[in-house]
Amino acid sequence: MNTITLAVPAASLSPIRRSYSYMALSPAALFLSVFFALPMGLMIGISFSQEEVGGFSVESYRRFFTDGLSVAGFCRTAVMSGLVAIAVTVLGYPVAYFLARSRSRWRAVVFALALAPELAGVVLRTYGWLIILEDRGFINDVLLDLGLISSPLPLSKNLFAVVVGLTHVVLPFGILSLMTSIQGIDESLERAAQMLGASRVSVVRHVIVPLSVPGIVSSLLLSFTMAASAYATPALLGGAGFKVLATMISEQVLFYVDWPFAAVMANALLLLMLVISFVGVRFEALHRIRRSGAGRTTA
Amino acid sequence: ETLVVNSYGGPYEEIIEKAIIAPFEAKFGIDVIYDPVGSASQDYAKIKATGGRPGFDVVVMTASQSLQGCRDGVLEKLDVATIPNLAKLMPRLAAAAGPCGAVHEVQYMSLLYRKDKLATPSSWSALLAPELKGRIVLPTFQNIMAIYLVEMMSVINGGDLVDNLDPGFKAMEAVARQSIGFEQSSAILESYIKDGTVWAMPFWNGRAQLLVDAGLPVDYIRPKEGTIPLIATLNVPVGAQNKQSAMKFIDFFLEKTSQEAWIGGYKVGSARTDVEVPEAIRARQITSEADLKTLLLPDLSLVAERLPRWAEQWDRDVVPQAD
Amino acid sequence: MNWLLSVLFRLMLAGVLTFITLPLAVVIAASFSPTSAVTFRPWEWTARWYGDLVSERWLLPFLLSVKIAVIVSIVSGIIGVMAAYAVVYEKIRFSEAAMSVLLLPLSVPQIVKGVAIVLFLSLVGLQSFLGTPALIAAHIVLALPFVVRMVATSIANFDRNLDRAGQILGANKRQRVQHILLPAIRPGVLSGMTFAFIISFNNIPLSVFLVRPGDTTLPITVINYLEYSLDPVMAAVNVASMIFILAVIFLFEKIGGFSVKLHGGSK
Amino acid sequence: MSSIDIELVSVSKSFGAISVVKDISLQIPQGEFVSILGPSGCGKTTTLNMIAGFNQPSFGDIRIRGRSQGRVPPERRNIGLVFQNYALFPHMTVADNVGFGLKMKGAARSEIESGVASALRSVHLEDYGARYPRELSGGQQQRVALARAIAPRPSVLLLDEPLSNLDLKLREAMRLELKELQQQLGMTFVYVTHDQEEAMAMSDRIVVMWQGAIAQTGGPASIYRHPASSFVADFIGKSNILTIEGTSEQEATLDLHLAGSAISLRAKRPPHRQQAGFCCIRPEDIAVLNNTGPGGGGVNRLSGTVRRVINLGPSLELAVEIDPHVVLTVLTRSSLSASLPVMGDVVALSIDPDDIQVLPE
Amino acid sequence: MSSIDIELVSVSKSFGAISVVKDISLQIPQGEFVSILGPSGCGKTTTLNMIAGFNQPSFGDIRIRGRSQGRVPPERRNIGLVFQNYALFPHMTVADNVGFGLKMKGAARSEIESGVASALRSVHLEDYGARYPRELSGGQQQRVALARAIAPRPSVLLLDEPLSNLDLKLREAMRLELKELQQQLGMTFVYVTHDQEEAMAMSDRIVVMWQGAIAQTGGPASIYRHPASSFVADFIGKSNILTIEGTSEQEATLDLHLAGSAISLRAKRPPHRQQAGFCCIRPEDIAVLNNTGPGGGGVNRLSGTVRRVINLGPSLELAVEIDPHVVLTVLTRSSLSASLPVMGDVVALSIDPDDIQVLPE
Ligand SMILES: Nc1ncnc2c1ncn2[C@@H]1O[C@H](COP(=O)(O)OP(=O)(O)OP(=O)(O)O)[C@@H](O)[C@H]1O
Ligand SMILES: Nc1ncnc2c1ncn2[C@@H]1O[C@H](COP(=O)(O)OP(=O)(O)OP(=O)(O)O)[C@@H](O)[C@H]1O
Ligand SMILES: [Mg+2]
Ligand SMILES: [Mg+2]
Repeated sequence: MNTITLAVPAASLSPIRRSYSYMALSPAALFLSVFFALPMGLMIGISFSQEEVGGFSVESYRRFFTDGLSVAGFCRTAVMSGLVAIAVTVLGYPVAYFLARSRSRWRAVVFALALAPELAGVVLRTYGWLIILEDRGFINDVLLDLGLISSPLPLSKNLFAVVVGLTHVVLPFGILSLMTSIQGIDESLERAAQMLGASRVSVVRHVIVPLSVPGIVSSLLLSFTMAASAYATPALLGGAGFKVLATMISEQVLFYVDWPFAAVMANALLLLMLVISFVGVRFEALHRIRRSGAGRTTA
Repeated sequence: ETLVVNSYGGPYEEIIEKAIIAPFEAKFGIDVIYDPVGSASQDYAKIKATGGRPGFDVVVMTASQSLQGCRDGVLEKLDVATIPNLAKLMPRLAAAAGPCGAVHEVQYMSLLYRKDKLATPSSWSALLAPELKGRIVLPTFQNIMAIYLVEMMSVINGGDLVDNLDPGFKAMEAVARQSIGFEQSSAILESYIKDGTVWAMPFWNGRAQLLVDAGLPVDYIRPKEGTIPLIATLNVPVGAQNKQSAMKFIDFFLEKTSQEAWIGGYKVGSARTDVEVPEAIRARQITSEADLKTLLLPDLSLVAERLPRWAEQWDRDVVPQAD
Repeated sequence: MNWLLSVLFRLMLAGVLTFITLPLAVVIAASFSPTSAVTFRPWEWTARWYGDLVSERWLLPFLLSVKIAVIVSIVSGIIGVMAAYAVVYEKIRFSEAAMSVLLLPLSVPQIVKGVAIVLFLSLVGLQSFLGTPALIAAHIVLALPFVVRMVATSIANFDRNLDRAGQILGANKRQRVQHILLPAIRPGVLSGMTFAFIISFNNIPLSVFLVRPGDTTLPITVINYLEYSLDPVMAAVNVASMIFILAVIFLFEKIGGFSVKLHGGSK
Repeated sequence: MSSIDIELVSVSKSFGAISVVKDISLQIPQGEFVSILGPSGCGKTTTLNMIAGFNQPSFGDIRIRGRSQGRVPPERRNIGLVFQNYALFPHMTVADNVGFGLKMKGAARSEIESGVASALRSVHLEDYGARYPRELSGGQQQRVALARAIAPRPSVLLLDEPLSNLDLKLREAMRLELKELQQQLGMTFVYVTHDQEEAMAMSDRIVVMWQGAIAQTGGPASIYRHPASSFVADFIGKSNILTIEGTSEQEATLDLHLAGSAISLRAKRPPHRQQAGFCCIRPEDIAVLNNTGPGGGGVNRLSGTVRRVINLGPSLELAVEIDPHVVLTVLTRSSLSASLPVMGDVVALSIDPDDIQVLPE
Repeated sequence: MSSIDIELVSVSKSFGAISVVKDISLQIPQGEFVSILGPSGCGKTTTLNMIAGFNQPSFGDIRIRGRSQGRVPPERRNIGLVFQNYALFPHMTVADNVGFGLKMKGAARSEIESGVASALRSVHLEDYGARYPRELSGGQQQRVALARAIAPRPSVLLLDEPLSNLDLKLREAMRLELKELQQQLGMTFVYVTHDQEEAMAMSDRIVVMWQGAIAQTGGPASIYRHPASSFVADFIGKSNILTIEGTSEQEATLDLHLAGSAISLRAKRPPHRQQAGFCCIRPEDIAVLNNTGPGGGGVNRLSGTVRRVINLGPSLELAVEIDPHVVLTVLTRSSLSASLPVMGDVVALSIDPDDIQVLPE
């Protein structure tokens, strides 16, 4: 009773509380194991088989690294997804900001508009873009009619078209994660910055953006991963000359029926994303630690 | 009793309901559930992934999948004992589909053209005509039509169907230079010719006929060098739940009267030589041994095996030619 | 200078919104197209394609899609919130790695996921699970990363002082989560659930492998139709279902779902 | 000193149906130190927010340096503001917080550094530049907020209870610093505080607000000594407000009859001729006589029983019951030397007639 | 009153390398009203947080009702806390905020309602139950925070500067309310404040903290009148701290020689026999004599020039220069009647020897 006990450090405070939090994680973990991890494990297993021969083989991996096309597709995927992630975040930010801060009656309308594209199927939307971007499409028609150009601009069947199409597909997701994050920022901080002479642009740059890093990371991660695994849009808008991993994978699955090779490409994609998302999450966590100091929270 | 039949949607669905399914149900008292989900290759992927138990009993695919499925052991081998009508099929066509597929329909790759813009062509070489510069569209390699076109070009230019395709690829480079690009979906391909952006392209004749019937200013030919058929098959996954009924259904589909109804409705060819169809249809479809002679039948298992290599060649040599 | 900025901002906003709506406008215009080709000729129109929609062929898949999407958004909402809570709020060990893993399902092309799930279920003899139950499960896996990510963002913004206030007022962990954390992160949860709904409702690539014959979802019905005919009925189907869901979301937003009323509270 | 820096012209503000500021007019000349005093919730912060531009008045106009500010956004009004709730940037260090204004002005690095150092020095936090706001105590955060506002040296500075979380010692030091800064740079200060001593000590002029309106404006001494209403008398400092039932006029004085009791007090005759309603006596103006013996002329001599004693440190606060209806609060020196009154003591009090302030009804 | 409610045993706390609380030991009996006073950043909030359980001490032990609290989470310590930064739930109305604690206890609806109503009444916000915190002024928010903490009537209540944003009038009213509540319910209060008057007026005992350690503990009067160190003397109330260079002892008195000047002061001889280092004279203990004529016996008579006059309302604060090295702060009554000293006046001062407190070095 009279001995002075050394205080227990908070981290190891209560094992019971910890086990609660693992319990909270378990339904998701279970779901993901059964419907994602195990099936994907199977795919990884398949990637090391060679159907004709059976047994263990790294032939598909050898092919991936040597055929030239696969690695090119991999790089194309990374570049395309990176561009989409940036485009989505940059274009989405003003809309998200408006949605998070505006009290105008247009807010609900803008909100609905921002979500609207998600509600129309991807395929149909992509046709919409085709009609707009094609050589004989809406934009080229108008420009040709106005005499501004003499031959159609190459707007479709290339990286540009795919990035446009995917940006359109992913934008609402970016907007929503940015909006959620911006809403969490205390408005009086903006006011404080304004009082110190910061223009709107500076307020955004020095206050809103740094404080919405979780949202920005979310937006970049979601956009990157969605873009990289998207199939329909690159297939329709990219044309025969622009193949990314996702389209190549589905060709392997459906057309060539070479599943080991498809699995290898899928694994490559998975690895890319794992690295990217770990970097993103890690960056965000570092940022949070820096922001919140050594753990004490006031004001 | 029920039977689940997987096939295609769209007009196909309407016609098969009327021409085949309704009479079948009436005759056998079996309820047919029609499942229009998936393309042939998606269906095959599903069959393969489920180890032959995809949930449907009969599926419409093509000879390529039939061969593959047999090899992979996920499709039931069909047997004249349970499907007597198999014996009535043209042997060469039946053989092309292997033991697991029942050929219920034959189409061929035709040359579709705008008859208001072009004089009737007669050869595949017409695709190289100067007036067609920028007026043709080509299928992507994931549309089997692409490799068939290469093979035809190869045959015309001194190569052959599977062993030496280099002349074909060479010729395709020139064709690609004429084209405005590549499309995978038949629906999009046909939209180009509908609105007059392109004047000619290779196209399955069944769908080409539908366009003609729709009154568009288009027509199609079976070029003088011959062409390669699209052999559609009925298959039964090994794990099908209602195999009995499935066999009955296939036999019924291959029945003379059924084949006549189907040919008349969907405007395609048949592997039966004894069908009686209107002259207008007979003139354009494959319905006889004589017609069969105009068809070239590459070994589909060899094609499947070499496809990845050819794909690389196509991507390397042909695709960049279209700008 | 300043009005310039605000005009610029509005222009930007308008630009992005135009970008978002442009292809939709095309689709909408096409849905009124009098010809059976999907074209952009807004000056001629007809509503006849909408008439074609009122048939079992479209209604049944629509209802199934709605049913699945509702279940998916609720279930993934619940387990996603739980997971985000464990990872971000409780900061369990290896939480960063756990977070990355939770996001992983996003990164696999759906066709691979589809084949893999079917393969797996067949391998362990669960074919009977294929069809709607598997569809729901697979959609949940697909939607989970979105929910987790959105909720995680919200929790990162949560003011932990409020939690302390709850604690000192005698609220145990469950009560604090229920009365303080959840209301505070509601916008993020709703956003995540909305996306779960949409993702499920629009999914094609996964569903193709998992639907049970005779029980298809709307997008699958659409894509099958589309394979054969690119006619304005498609556009009409899309526009109609879009309007339906938009109405639901609009209602949600009006009721106060996504807007936070949380500012100026604590010092 | 002559040109008007800030002018409120009939400004009103409502939030929905709640009317929060009611028809306020005020002119603040350049270089003046104006304090706004008023009870919690009377509209002080709202008024500052309107001057700063965060709220638009529902009616009326706000002019800064003669220009109407209807469409001028806060960042272009060139005024500083210390927020009641600090609003420090959580993602910046203390130094970055304080340097933010200078940086926005495009100041050179060295200039920012020296500005930050001097601002931190004046709030006694020179060693805290590298910390994040979360690592500071409440009072330290408040001082950072203050340093941040003064670092860019705006010509007009609005301060919303900037010293409320500081201890007396520090508060006094900061008052001096602020006052010095203000005078050195000729800045205009609008200072919201709930601490009347602070307002008295620092301001050129005090504005007393009540329920959204201005109750009185004037110099510190005049507000204290000549409150315009019983509200102001009661609110500013401690005071005994007594209701008057009737008066009888003398030559230079006035006899006040207190309501509900037989007591009369003699007061100096007020200059104006309004009906007397109340009188106000400051607790420190009531003398406690050590012995009940004669002295002081006998005017306004009262005696009563001590009912409560509160030791405030420098002084004692007594509640002395004169009569069941009249309890006076009396402030008297506490001292080690004298014997202090305790509960139940009977004490004699005297009030100088000059110290009785007569107020209209 | 006898059982110990809260006990700190050699408690220390560091954040990383920064040591914030240093070896504090304290016992608080049940029903006591203890105030913690100390300069900004001295560790008051940190100490409360440790008692509440939000921070774990780096060393030492905290016991509540005799039980060590090492592993007890805050919600199970059964104590209340008013947060310095309010921490109101933004998504709940004022009524829901206030009722939260009762709801968590599983109180019946009617009980919650009446509890909320009475808590809101005691903070003078009875009409604000339906508002959201963001619709309140700073002071109103602070009062809601207070109401929220008292509504569940915890047996121990920690208050972290709960009245800092209120005006004097309201603060006084709240003090009475709090004190009454505390006494009625026999609650134990640990009250952090920077307002020494408040601490004096309310507390049974005052703990003065300095740089993380306890500088002095004692009753209000004793702390004010018998500071244990020059820090406490300086911090509590205003005071003149003068350095002593030498002393000469008399019978019952002590003559102090002030450093750097020729002045000596006579003081009462302190009971203890330590080396005198400083003396402390409260400004209000220095009398300003109206005329320089004789009177008061002549002990400790000084004369000097008025260098600064600050009118604090009830009193004037003068800085009187006795000698280039000795400037005394003097507090004198301000009154309407007397003529007030102005800058430059020469005044005579006298200090009662009993009022001079001698402090060790
Ligand atoms: N997380 C932290 N990291 C480092 N130092 C900290 C941290 N939290 C508090 N401190 C320091 O600890 C000291 C004590 O802080 P505390 O909040 O207890 O002060 P306080 O006495 O409540 O002051 P105030 O009256 O200003 O609120 C301060 O100097 C503060 O800067
Ligand atoms: N958004 C709002 N909606 C409704 N009423 C509001 C709103 N904001 C403030 N009020 C009310 O307006 C009144 C004035 O608020 P204000 O913040 O100006 O008070 P204040 O004088 O600064 O008080 P304090 O000294 O407590 O900070 C208060 O009664 C408050 O409840
Ligand atoms: Mg205020
Ligand atoms: Mg504190």
